[in-house]
Amino acid sequence: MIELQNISKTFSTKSGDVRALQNVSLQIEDRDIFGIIGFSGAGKSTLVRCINQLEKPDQGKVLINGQNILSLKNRELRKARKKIGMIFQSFNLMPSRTIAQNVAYPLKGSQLSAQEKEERVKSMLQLVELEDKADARPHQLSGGQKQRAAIARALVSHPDILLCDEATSALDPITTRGILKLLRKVNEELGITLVIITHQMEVVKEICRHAAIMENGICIESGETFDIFSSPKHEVTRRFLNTATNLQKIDELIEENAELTKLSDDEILVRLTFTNKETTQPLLYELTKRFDCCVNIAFADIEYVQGSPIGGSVVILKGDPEALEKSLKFLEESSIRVEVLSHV
Amino acid sequence: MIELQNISKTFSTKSGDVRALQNVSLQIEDRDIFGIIGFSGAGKSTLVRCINQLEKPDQGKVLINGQNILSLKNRELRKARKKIGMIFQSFNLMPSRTIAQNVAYPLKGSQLSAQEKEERVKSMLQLVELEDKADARPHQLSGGQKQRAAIARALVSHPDILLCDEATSALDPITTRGILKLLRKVNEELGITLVIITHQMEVVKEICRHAAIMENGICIESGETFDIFSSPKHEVTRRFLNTATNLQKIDELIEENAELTKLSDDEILVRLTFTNKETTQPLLYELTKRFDCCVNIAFADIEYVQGSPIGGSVVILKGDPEALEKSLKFLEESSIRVEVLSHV
Amino acid sequence: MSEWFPNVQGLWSEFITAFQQTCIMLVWSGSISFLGGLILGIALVITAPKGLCENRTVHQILGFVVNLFRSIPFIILLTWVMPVTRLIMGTAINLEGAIVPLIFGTIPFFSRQVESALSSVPYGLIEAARAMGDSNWQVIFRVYLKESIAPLARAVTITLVSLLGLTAMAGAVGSGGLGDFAIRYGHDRNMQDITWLVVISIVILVCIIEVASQIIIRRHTYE
Amino acid sequence: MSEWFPNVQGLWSEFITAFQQTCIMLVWSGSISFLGGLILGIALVITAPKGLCENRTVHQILGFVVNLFRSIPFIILLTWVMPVTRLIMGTAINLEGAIVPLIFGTIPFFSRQVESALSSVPYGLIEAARAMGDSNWQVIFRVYLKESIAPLARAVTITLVSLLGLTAMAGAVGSGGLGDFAIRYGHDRNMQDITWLVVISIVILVCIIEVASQIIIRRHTYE
Amino acid sequence: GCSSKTDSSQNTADVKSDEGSEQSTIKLGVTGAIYEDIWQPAKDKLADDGINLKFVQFSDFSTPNNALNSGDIDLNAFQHEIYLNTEKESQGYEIEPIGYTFIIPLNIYSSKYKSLEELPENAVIAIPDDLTNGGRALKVLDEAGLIELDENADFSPTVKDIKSSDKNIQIKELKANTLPSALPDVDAAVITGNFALDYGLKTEEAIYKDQSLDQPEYWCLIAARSEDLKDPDKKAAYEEVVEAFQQPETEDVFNNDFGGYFIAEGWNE
Ligand SMILES: Nc1ncnc2c1ncn2[C@@H]1O[C@H](COP(=O)(O)OP(=O)(O)OP(=O)(O)O)[C@@H](O)[C@H]1O
Ligand SMILES: Nc1ncnc2c1ncn2[C@@H]1O[C@H](COP(=O)(O)OP(=O)(O)OP(=O)(O)O)[C@@H](O)[C@H]1O
Ligand SMILES: [Mg+2]
Ligand SMILES: [Mg+2]
Repeated sequence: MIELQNISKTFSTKSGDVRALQNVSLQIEDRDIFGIIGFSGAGKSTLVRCINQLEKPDQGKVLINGQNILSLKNRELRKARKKIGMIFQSFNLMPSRTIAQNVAYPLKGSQLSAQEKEERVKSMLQLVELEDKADARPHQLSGGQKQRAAIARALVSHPDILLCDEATSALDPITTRGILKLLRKVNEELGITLVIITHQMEVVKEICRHAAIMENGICIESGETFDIFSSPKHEVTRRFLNTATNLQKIDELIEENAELTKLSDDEILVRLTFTNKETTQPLLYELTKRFDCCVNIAFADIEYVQGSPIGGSVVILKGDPEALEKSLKFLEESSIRVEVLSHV
Repeated sequence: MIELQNISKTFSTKSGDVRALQNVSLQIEDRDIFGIIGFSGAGKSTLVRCINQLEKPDQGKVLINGQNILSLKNRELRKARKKIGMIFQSFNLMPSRTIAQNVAYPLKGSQLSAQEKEERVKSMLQLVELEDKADARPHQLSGGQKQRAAIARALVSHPDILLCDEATSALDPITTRGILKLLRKVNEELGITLVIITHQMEVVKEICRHAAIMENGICIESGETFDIFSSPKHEVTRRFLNTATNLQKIDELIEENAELTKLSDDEILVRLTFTNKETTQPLLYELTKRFDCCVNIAFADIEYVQGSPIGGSVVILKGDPEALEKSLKFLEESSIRVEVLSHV
Repeated sequence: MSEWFPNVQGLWSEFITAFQQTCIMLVWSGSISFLGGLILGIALVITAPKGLCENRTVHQILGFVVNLFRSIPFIILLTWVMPVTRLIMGTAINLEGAIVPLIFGTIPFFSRQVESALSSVPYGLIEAARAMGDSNWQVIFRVYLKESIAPLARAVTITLVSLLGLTAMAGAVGSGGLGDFAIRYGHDRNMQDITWLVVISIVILVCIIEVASQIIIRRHTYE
Repeated sequence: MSEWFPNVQGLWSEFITAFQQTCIMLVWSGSISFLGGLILGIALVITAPKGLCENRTVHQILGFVVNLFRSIPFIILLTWVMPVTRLIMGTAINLEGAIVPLIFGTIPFFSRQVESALSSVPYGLIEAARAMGDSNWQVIFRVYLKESIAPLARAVTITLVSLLGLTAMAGAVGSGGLGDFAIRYGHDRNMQDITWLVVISIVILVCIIEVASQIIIRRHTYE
Repeated sequence: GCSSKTDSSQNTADVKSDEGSEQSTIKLGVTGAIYEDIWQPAKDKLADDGINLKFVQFSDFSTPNNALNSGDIDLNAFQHEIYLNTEKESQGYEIEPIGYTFIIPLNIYSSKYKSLEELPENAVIAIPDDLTNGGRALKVLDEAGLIELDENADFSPTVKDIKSSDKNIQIKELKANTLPSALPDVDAAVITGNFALDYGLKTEEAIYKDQSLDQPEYWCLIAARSEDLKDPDKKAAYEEVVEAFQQPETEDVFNNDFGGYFIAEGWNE
């Protein structure tokens, strides 16, 4: 278990102090996949760098399996670090080594035989689809290839903890999927704890069990991913999640007074959002069936996560005033969040 | 207009030649926003670097407004380059300069007065929300802040063409939205042609009017974004687009034999995808109304683009065999692609 | 004082003169060599393979000339450049006479140091500047030089200290200076106190140079 | 031949001896100084502010010692280290006697060059290595040294050429060598052909060193 | 005229020659701090006569002649005739001697042995490596019976001219000013008097004393440009310099300060 307790970190610069972290506390369970999201400059990288002591916090404790890593001797710290893999935001591959050598880097001093090492490296390169670049140097790689090499390097030594600082930002979505699958696999099979900084909400949705949201050096919210996604507590969190669906697009369209939002007299525009795990009834069917209300979907983003729908839709309801009223009432009772966006 | 004609580029390395570009031809209209997507290592960066001659193609022509940029004298090339802004995948900010000085860099030698320059820089920094980092040096910035500084630097001189190599990959989604808005604004107001390499399908959907898809150094498809999104011709394109919706997730769930896909006798699982611009009828309503078929949405990703729905949904249809049959027939006639994924 | 430094009192004014001579040599030949070496170093870098104005022939010729001048033992160089010195300075001896050979001895050295310093500038920055339409001159001034201030400061320090070493040999043409003073009195006449005095004052000079360069380096190191 | 080089024939065997002596001095004092300078340079870098084993006191002491030795004019250094030389080599003259002062003269110079070369390694790489659990020793060998091969090759070249210059002065203790040969015959006796012969052979030596280093640099430049 | 005799004439260092006909500067090239001491009486005397004698220190033997020939200096005083002739011959200098100064004995010293006889077989003897003193040192060794030089050798013999040596003497050439420091490393060394003096080697300690002090070829001399000597004014001034040097006060300096290591020779010629 990784426990961050009241971590603070301030950078002094000529133009004043930058309070990068302010009293951040987090708990990351063993074998968890923990996502950290937040605005650019919120302090995510700094936080993660505190875990392996690349950044010395001004205040607070970092406990890994109950051991305060800040009070470790050099030697013990090195040992601890060998069990913590890291994928850097800027890759930090060694320019003088080939990709294979870069990936083999952390294996130095391990118990493995030369042949085992070679095989391990080879299989890692295969996993990130870089076999053909084994003998290339980092400067000969594209951005995404560099990132994949960095991923391979971080995984090759089978660490207990893997810190990923935007590990898929330079990858195309298909490769990203592959990498995420790989990460989930190492998490499940090798029991590696993953701490993932990401800007991609898909990534969080896809693999993170827990997540934390940061803003201005403060951790404003953390908890189970599903809870955060279904019922965000904080305004910033909500804004982040909104970017992951297209349900907010309607606001823009309304603002722009787009064709779609020009409703006739008997229509209303409604945004429906699922808020808890239980909703599985075919709601729209009921509306039509019960109240003879015509439902036209303008935007929808619905997904089943662990058997429950998440997301929602923006629909145009059409019918006589009474039917509309009843429909809205019915929806509200079904523990669905209903927002009437416009009616004439 | 930017015309790339039969561009080829091969890198010779110790472990063999890397054919980064093979006979790529593209046309990018003035004032267009042109997206380039593709696998990591497909040659996107190399292609874009050919436009401003950072990479000399082995073969082919690069015409900008009819002028072959490959045959320009040094002096003219410099002049041409001053009109082409570029955001690098690795930012390339000058470490010795403050952020304000970095942003002011391209203004050297311009006609502007010192005060005008200062104002221009200030307003650019405001646009990318880095006013408070004006006096910081690049190494004091977070990844996303560096990227925003690079964006400000590329825009400050009001170029005619802006080449963006993954210009928003290090940004959180909210900031990304802001930047995309900014890019669209400069495109509309200043008439800047944008060439955008991106891995984020949202970005393409959001602002690109045209797009090209690359694979292994070949441009496998290009055209209007809507056309590509609604009816991808190439298998790779389809796979890319699929990543942008959740409609493909059902395949995985079926494979995993998830709860959701365990259907009762009177249910079928169907994927519906919109294929052309005309479909605006409230289809699901019709199904319920006409055939008394109960529709439950498992996944949905529907969006209105230029007044037409794009995307689709995965639904569970429930009803007696006849109703189901009629429903499917009705859907097929509505120029919707219908895939029956499973029935008992 | 006079017990530990028996000879210093009698030679104090000569010591002061020697100190001034060293300073004059350092300042003059230092600053001229700085310019010359910078130009030559830049020329070496930009004509190198993959450089801004790649030119194999020019690069090799420049490299050879630098090597040639570095290959001539300084004592011999001193005599060889005498005609040139006379042409430029009117005389080949004294302080004036020493400055020209010192420059000839220092420029090739410094140009190699500059070459080394400029080579540490990441290629991406050069590319960025070129993409922004910078001319070669602008790339040199706005990127190469600006981004390598720290290594250049190191290069200048190393070169100045080496130049200080050369001035000791320039005594051959009657330039005077601390090194020559130390050799003439401290070494040849076995006045250990004089040697120490000189070494201490050179150490102080060197430390001043070093501290100044450290300040510059610290200011211009960004990571 | 004998028209252009009237004195060469008579002195050929001495020239050969001188050449061998130079090579011996270069190899011995070069390789020992390489080791010593490398160690000292590494020590300077890792004890520097923000270094691996930041230690202000040690850093300043080392820096001072380096400056001190760089401040002593070589001719004086030659005599000063004689007791040490005798202790180590048994004699303070001849080739054996020259090697110790040459080392004392070269190590401080090279260590500054090494300091400069290692400082060009990006900080991110050091961080990456530390994050992977490398010990300080491993960081030194696997990152600092490995990633600065190109600038180190430059440093070695500059140092070897400077060492070549020092060997000319080491003639004072009877070490022989090309530089001394040139000074004694070419310069003192005005046998211009000898001077040329020596300069040409030194140029060839320098060019060989230079070419070798260029090859290493090209192999180890990645961008 | 008279007024210049007050303050400025006292200050001998920086007086420029164009300050009236009575005040002129003569630049004298020398090689070593010691010269300033032995020339001090002459300098004082010349100052009284309105001549400012300015020393230019060279640390190398070939530059003073070059500088003299090209007019950078007016006189030099550091060499003996043999060296001057060699230089004139090889470089085509047009300079000539105008008076003698002194001779410094080259004695043989040893830190290991008390006499020449004790020198072992294969003994290593160090001599100065410069032309001026090296050849003379060999002659001293010849004279001492340690080696035998070829009779046909130049006046300035080199190691190559050694025909034979009793004890198979090995000659080691070192820079003259490092000889005293290197004495422990060799069996014996021929050391120039001035260095011997400063490194505390007394004449009495020498295991062999230079006997050839009467050979004019080895007397140090003052040299001037031949062309200058055609100018009567200059010639007169230079002769005044020679005269000023060859005075008893200079000899006092030789004897009092330099313990007999400098011997006045040829002053009457
Ligand atoms: N070395 C430094 N000196 C000064 N300020 C710094 C330094 N490193 C980071 N900062 C500041 O600390 C804050 C947090 O930086 P951090 O890199 O942790 O952000 P982040 O959340 O990772 O952002 P991004 O998503 O853009 O990578 C930023 O405002 C940044 O400018
Ligand atoms: N300097 C180089 N030397 C050798 N090969 C290179 C070089 N630069 C690029 N390549 C190769 O060319 C191919 C295309 O690279 P490019 O950078 O254009 O890819 P990309 O499409 O931008 O990828 P990414 O999305 O990962 O940035 C890659 O396989 C890469 O390894
Ligand atoms: Mg970050
Ligand atoms: Mg790329």
